[in-house]
Amino acid sequence: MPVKIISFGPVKDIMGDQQFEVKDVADTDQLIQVLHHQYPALAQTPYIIAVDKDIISGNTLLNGDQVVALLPPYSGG
Amino acid sequence: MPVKIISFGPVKDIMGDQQFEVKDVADTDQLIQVLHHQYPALAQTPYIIAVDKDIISGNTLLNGDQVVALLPPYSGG
Amino acid sequence: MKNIFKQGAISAAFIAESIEKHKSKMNIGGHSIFLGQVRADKINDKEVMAIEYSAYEDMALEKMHLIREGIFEKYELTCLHVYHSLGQVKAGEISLFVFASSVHRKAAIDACEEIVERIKSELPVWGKEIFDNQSYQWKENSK
Amino acid sequence: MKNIFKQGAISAAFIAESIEKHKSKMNIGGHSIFLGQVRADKINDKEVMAIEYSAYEDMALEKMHLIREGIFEKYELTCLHVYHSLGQVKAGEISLFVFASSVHRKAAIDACEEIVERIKSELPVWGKEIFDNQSYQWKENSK
Repeated sequence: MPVKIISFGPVKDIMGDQQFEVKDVADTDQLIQVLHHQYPALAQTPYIIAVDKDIISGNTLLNGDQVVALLPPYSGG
Repeated sequence: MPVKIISFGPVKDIMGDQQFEVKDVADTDQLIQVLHHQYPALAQTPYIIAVDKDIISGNTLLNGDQVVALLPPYSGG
Repeated sequence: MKNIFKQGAISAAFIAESIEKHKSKMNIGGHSIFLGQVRADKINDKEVMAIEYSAYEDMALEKMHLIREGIFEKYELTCLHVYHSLGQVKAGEISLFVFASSVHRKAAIDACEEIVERIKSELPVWGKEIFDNQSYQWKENSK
Repeated sequence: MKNIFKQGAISAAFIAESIEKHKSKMNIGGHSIFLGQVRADKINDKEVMAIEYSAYEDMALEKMHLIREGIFEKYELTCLHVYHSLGQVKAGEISLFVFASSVHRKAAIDACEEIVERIKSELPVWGKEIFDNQSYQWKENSK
């Protein structure tokens, strides 16, 4: 099952505006590896990860159909 | 030299709306005695005293031409 | 000396105008505003309909000037405005408007809070709570 | 879930309207308002002309809902309103409007301050500082 990837702020500058899907990743660590390979600049930018709007604090299983968001440091207000 | 007396809030309710002058008082303690004699209800109401807009903390000499204000607890805002 | 007193309630339109004026101050990052609103408190079955404010104006303005100076020394403010009603202000209407602005939010927020406390405890102003049956009592500020 | 986002700047007229609406809530004694204004910061000789805000809206609204619940549990508020801009807000314009009201002033003041801090640190919102030469940089919130 594919997971949907969305990104914001400076991370979106790196990954581009389009939403896209990644197939065949078992967990977030594996997903990050795939993304860093595709977008080397990601390694230089700080971000945290939310799976279905919940911020994760460690490697998290992806059983598909989830939305994974890459969130750089917030700067609202 | 006479001193001018002004009052506010609940103290004004007791002393009435008019400003008035008191003659022949040497200091604030003496003035208070005169006022309490004239307005016995004053003894039951809390207030502090300002001489020429400065709050006094003890008996203060009155050399005339001053404005003595009787200030009940503030309740602005 | 700046006059802080306004006859009657402080209108939302006046507050909006004050906010609007700060558009041109482009170094401001945060505004902290406090508004005091007259409550229709029920006291012994009578309801407060309005508060009538009076003040020892000369002394209050001098005192406010000193408070301003102290606040500007303590906090890095861009500007500071204070307005207090005199005369009748109906329940639901605004009688105090404190408006502090600064480059970074913390100064404005802390200054605004301190000014409100100092206004309540240091300005010779009195509020007379007028009940719906026309009787009244003198307001007492809670700490 | 309440939407807090507004396209573009928050106008003084909108703020006035919000204040005006609270006239009928006669148990309110104090309002504490925070307004975030876009600064024309100078960074390496370029001046910030505007900030363009974007957000992970769904997540931000869920988070804001939780913040609201936490604040209402902690403070005795009468009401609480929060508005945050999305899209471009020019320097001098307002991008954040927090409005807390309570019977006694302390709750409104403390709640307003806490909400502002939590909005800045917990809401997935990003500000892009757009310079007068059309280049940009991503804003970083100071603590």
